[in-house]
Amino acid sequence: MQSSQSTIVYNKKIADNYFKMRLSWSALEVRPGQFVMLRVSDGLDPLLRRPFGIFNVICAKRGTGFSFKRPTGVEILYHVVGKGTAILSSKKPGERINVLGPLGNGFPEPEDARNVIMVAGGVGLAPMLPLAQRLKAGVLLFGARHKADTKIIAGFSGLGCRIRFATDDGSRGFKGFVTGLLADEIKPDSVIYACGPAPMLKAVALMAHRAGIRCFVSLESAMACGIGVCLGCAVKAAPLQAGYEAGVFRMVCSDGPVFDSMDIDWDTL
Amino acid sequence: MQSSQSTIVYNKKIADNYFKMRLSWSALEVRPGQFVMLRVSDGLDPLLRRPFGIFNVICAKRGTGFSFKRPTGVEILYHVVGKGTAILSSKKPGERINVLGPLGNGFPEPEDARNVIMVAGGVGLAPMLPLAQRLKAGVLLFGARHKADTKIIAGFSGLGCRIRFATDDGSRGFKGFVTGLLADEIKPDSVIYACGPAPMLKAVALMAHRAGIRCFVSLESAMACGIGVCLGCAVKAAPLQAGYEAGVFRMVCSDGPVFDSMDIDWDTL
Amino acid sequence: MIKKAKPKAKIDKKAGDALSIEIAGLKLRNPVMTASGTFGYGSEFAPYTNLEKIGAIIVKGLSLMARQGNPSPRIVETPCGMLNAIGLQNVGVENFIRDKLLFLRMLKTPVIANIFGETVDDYCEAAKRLEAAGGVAGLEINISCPNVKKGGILFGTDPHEAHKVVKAVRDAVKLPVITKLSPNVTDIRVMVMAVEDAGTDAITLINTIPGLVVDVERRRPVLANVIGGLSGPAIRPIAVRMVWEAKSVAKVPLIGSGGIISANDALEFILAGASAVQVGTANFLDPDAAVKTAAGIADYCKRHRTTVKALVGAMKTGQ
Amino acid sequence: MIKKAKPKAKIDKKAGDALSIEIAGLKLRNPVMTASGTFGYGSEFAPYTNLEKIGAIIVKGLSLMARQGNPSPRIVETPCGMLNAIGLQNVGVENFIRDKLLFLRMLKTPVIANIFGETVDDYCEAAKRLEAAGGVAGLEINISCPNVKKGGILFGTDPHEAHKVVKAVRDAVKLPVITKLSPNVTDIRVMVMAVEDAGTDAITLINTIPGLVVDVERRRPVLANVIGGLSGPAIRPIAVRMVWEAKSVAKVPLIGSGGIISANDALEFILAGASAVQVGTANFLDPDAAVKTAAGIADYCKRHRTTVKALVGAMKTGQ
Ligand SMILES: Cc1cc2nc3c(=O)[nH]c(=O)nc-3n(C[C@H](O)[C@H](O)[C@H](O)COP(=O)(O)OP(=O)(O)OC[C@H]3O[C@@H](n4cnc5c(N)ncnc54)[C@H](O)[C@@H]3O)c2cc1C
Ligand SMILES: Cc1cc2nc3c(=O)[nH]c(=O)nc-3n(C[C@H](O)[C@H](O)[C@H](O)COP(=O)(O)OP(=O)(O)OC[C@H]3O[C@@H](n4cnc5c(N)ncnc54)[C@H](O)[C@@H]3O)c2cc1C
Ligand SMILES: Cc1cc2nc3c(=O)[nH]c(=O)nc-3n(C[C@H](O)[C@H](O)[C@H](O)COP(=O)(O)O)c2cc1C
Ligand SMILES: Cc1cc2nc3c(=O)[nH]c(=O)nc-3n(C[C@H](O)[C@H](O)[C@H](O)COP(=O)(O)O)c2cc1C
Ligand code: FES
Ligand code: FES
Repeated sequence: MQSSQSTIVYNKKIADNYFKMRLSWSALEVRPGQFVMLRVSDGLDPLLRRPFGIFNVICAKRGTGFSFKRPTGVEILYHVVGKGTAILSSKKPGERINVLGPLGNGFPEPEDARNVIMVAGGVGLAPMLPLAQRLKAGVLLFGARHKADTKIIAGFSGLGCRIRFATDDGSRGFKGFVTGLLADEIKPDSVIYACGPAPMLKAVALMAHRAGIRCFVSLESAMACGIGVCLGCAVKAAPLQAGYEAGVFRMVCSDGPVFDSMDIDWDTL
Repeated sequence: MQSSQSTIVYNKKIADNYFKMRLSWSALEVRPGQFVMLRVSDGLDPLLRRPFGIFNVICAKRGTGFSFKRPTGVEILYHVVGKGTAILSSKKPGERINVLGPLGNGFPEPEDARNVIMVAGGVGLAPMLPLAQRLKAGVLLFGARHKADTKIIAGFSGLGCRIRFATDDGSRGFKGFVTGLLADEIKPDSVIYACGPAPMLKAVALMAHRAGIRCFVSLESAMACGIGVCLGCAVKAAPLQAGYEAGVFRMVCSDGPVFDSMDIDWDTL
Repeated sequence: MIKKAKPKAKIDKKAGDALSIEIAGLKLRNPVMTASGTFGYGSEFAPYTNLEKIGAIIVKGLSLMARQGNPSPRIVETPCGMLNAIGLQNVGVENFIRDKLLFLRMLKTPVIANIFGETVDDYCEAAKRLEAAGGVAGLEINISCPNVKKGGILFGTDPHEAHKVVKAVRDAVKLPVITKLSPNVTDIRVMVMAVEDAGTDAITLINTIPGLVVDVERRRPVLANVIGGLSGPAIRPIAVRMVWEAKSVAKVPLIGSGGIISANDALEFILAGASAVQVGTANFLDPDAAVKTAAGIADYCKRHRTTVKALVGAMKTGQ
Repeated sequence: MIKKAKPKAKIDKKAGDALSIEIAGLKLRNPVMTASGTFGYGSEFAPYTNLEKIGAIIVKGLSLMARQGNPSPRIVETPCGMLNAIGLQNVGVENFIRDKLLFLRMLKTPVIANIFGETVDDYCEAAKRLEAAGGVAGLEINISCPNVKKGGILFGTDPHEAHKVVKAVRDAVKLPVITKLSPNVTDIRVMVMAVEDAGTDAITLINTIPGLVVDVERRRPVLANVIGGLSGPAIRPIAVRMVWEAKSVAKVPLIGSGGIISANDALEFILAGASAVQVGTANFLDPDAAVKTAAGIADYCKRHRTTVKALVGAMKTGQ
């Protein structure tokens, strides 16, 4: 947990509007599902840091257990959607970027990795890689707009988890939403880990609820500080669950970004 | 006179904090002493364009006469003093920059080039190169802080004008202000063309006045528009001279940047 | 006006009528005007943009007599903005009519004269002479310039003073009268109601916000005038908020001004309640900014199958 | 306070006394405070900065009862700034005393509690409980938060309301009382005189400026609360100007706030008349911003052989 100047090792385009950036970076420990906040420009416009999930952790020795120890580098997978990510995509190796993190709670460790169903939509794939690397089992259901976007899956192969695709136009795998794949994967003791657009997470949470299985979602929200002080990234908690007070706001950056789907008031998302 | 996207051909460091940038650029005609305004960043910070004298004009054929016709490129010589010039110095060949210009009046053509004394202080050297290229005669008195800064003179050699140096520390040429060289150059029919810091111009103007010779100075001022509409770059005109009304403000960008030294109210600079 | 309106009407047909809007009896081909003091007297921009594609040109603020303005430095850059303390330098109404109006009359684009004074009579006299000269489609009364110590600021922050000057000008001329308000008040709605009651045909908001930049090394203000008016993208959220507040009470059309750089920015003002907008500081970054902004609004209207008229105040609040 | 002041004094000796300044009876090792709502309850920044090198820590605004705040979205970025409409979410005075104060008491850095309420009694009750708890060096009364529809805004824009609440709190406690003003007024000097007359020991200015950002595609405000408070470098020239205006009438020390990112920015406020400054939004860009700002001021003082005390209001105007 620190704010430090990092150096860009590479910044590659890996699909239309999708980039992968590696930064030299040191930290004590990183858990799958945590994120960093990058200062995309030293200038004052854009002013705020931008949050990005930790896509890959570079460690001297792979290590064991659920978390990654003493990384020497970090990778992010990002989608160019606006001003900040556009500036990021123009950065060259050797340039310096300030990194704040690792931040957030990350995914809880499952009892049995084989029961895990990972559900990712678009760039929501990012936090799933460290998770898959740790689990070395389970299934990943990945939804994208079309075939071209599924290129970003490279890196998941050979990790020991099955991968199934869903694309809006059916250009790769199932034609339709990724939730269309979820139904026949759910077993009584399945556990879902999901990251993607809010509507997708909502649908996944509902299916998990109906099936009576646990579901953890990684949420997004506009952020200013990333460390729980500006109170800008609030999401409303569901009526009393897991000890949360009803209607109270939770902070995506410090209470999350990963939440038990039962703890979220989905009507407000 | 236009606003156009140009491409950086090169952007070289030629001395400590001094850079030379070449841009692909087309215009109808450029007079020595004119300038351009560059948008150093597409973002909103820094917001305003930055003015830079035209240091060199790339023309298919050198042509004759006092002005340069149909250039295909332009060079600027800039000193890194703040945010905008720092951003400029980080630009790479191939990057695009918006150029507004050529702007301003430029230097008037002298009756006899051999009578011309060019006086430049620091980066005030920039507008003197096109002038020297056109005059192919006269003398250039160049003042700088120390020897290292005089490297930016490269490009003036072989143009047919004598060059004399003055440095604050005497590390090259005369030790002291460039005005120290001026006294023994002034002849009854000399004409001075000067560009540099305001205090230098003030001193030069005073000497010219005492000697009863004409002196043209290229002034600087903070600018927003560069085309005479924001009225931000005002300098006060001297009591009635050359048909100017006393005390009226002149605009450096559109009435200048070159003024007859007699037309300026030097007490306000 | 009628004589002018006809050819414009034709252009509207061609461009499709999605952009045209009528304000204070002025038929505009599109809702993008150029803000006073940032577009000179129009002719300066002829080499850089197509003046016939601008909704309306508002010229540099004019006073009865020529003014020399403030000493330098007059401008300084700020984060995403700039301060100016020009001191309302201008050639004066008579010189404007003699030297500048000829060129402007040749344009089909309506020309609006921005006027100011230090007394109510100054305002009225300037207004009358401009109307008499002909070729001016409307007047914008600047009661809000924060740069000049005397005059301006008082009219702009006191509802009674504002009412007085606007009513006097309204009674003195037949031309459409637009009142430009100062943001430097506790409640903009009070000012809106005051100038409406005085008979203004439209309201422009906002003018610049008073600001100060200190040269820390010299321990002096950067501007010779100490205080300057803040403009540019930095003030846009404040300006959009004030248009929205004004809209809640305004009966006359509003014209939004403050930090507009792009069509998206202009649409923020329109959705918040402005019938037209003004591009100011952006003209310095790109002399073609106003035309590009209008083109961007046209794209938006096409994409959303709508018109500017339909978008005015169309922002929905509440769940 | 005495107990606290001693060790600080030592630190001042070491760092050289150039930076130390006393405000409202509070001895500060340097003039750089952290602005309320941008520094949490202090502990969140412990991993990122040295809390002992900050002049004073002002905690998130506290109300008598815990508040849930506004729905999301609560923040949006603007050119060189941001809007926030947090709705003053906070744990409430009691939870603050129970859960947060323990950590803060261990610091040598003075802790200032920022308080607000919807009635004068709310303010007073909160103030009394915080004083009784001990470990709080002073109070900052927020009469200026523009985010909450009820409360706040009224106190901050009406001199009589402001006078009422400040006087009541002043009479209710012995702790130093700082009043934080809203910029959303026609003449800040009127507010300064009002709260001074009510007995405030110091004045912070400015709080955020109300702003609005429209999501043009969705034709809705970006913020659920529609309006938010503008902060960041965009507002700095406005804030510095208001400090300068306030200085012309103020007898008590002023604390400058608004867009401070660097030592240079802080020095602008000090030269314009502020005895101390607050770093707010900058904490989000760099959690070490306050300490870096203080260090930069130290460099300036060394370079210019001067002290912060000597720089307060040292800006020269006129030729
Ligand atoms: C915890 C967390 C983890 C994230 N991880 C990743 C990641 O691994 N890869 C990735 O590409 N993106 C990720 N995002 C989203 C990413 O932060 C935004 O896309 C980015 O901040 C947009 O910045 P911009 O300047 O390019 O876009 P802006 O110009 O700021 O906005 C452009 C568009 O993006 C939307 N947007 C802006 N900020 C956010 C945000 N925080 N969340 C969602 N939409 C936003 C805006 O509403 C607008 O529509 C994450 C967000 C959060 C909160
Ligand atoms: C007509 C004209 C021609 C010029 N030609 C050249 C040239 O050929 N080469 C060159 O290096 N510079 C030239 N300048 C100066 C150049 O424009 C400024 O140095 C530049 O704008 C500084 O930008 P910045 O963002 O780096 O500095 P800023 O961060 O804006 O300011 C840094 C420092 O530079 C000073 N400064 C800012 N703007 C100006 C300005 N317009 N004039 C003088 N000082 C300024 C500021 O007061 C401050 O002290 C010219 C200026 C004018 C008006
Ligand atoms: C250099 C400059 C000069 C200005 N002169 C005038 C003026 O003479 N009269 C007036 O009413 N407004 C004047 N303004 C204010 C603008 O018309 C506009 O209302 C303000 O700048 C906000 O818009 P912007 O942020 O798009 O620039 C001036 C603004 C600038 C930057
Ligand atoms: C996210 C956020 C929350 C804030 N909360 C409070 C608050 O609770 N009480 C208060 O008096 N000011 C609050 N403020 C205002 C700041 O304390 C500060 O006065 C303002 O942001 C201007 O300073 P800046 O530009 O340095 O941020 C808040 C500001 C921000 C950005
Ligand atoms: S981003 Fe500031 S609290 Fe979450
Ligand atoms: S820079 Fe605008 S008038 Fe000269």
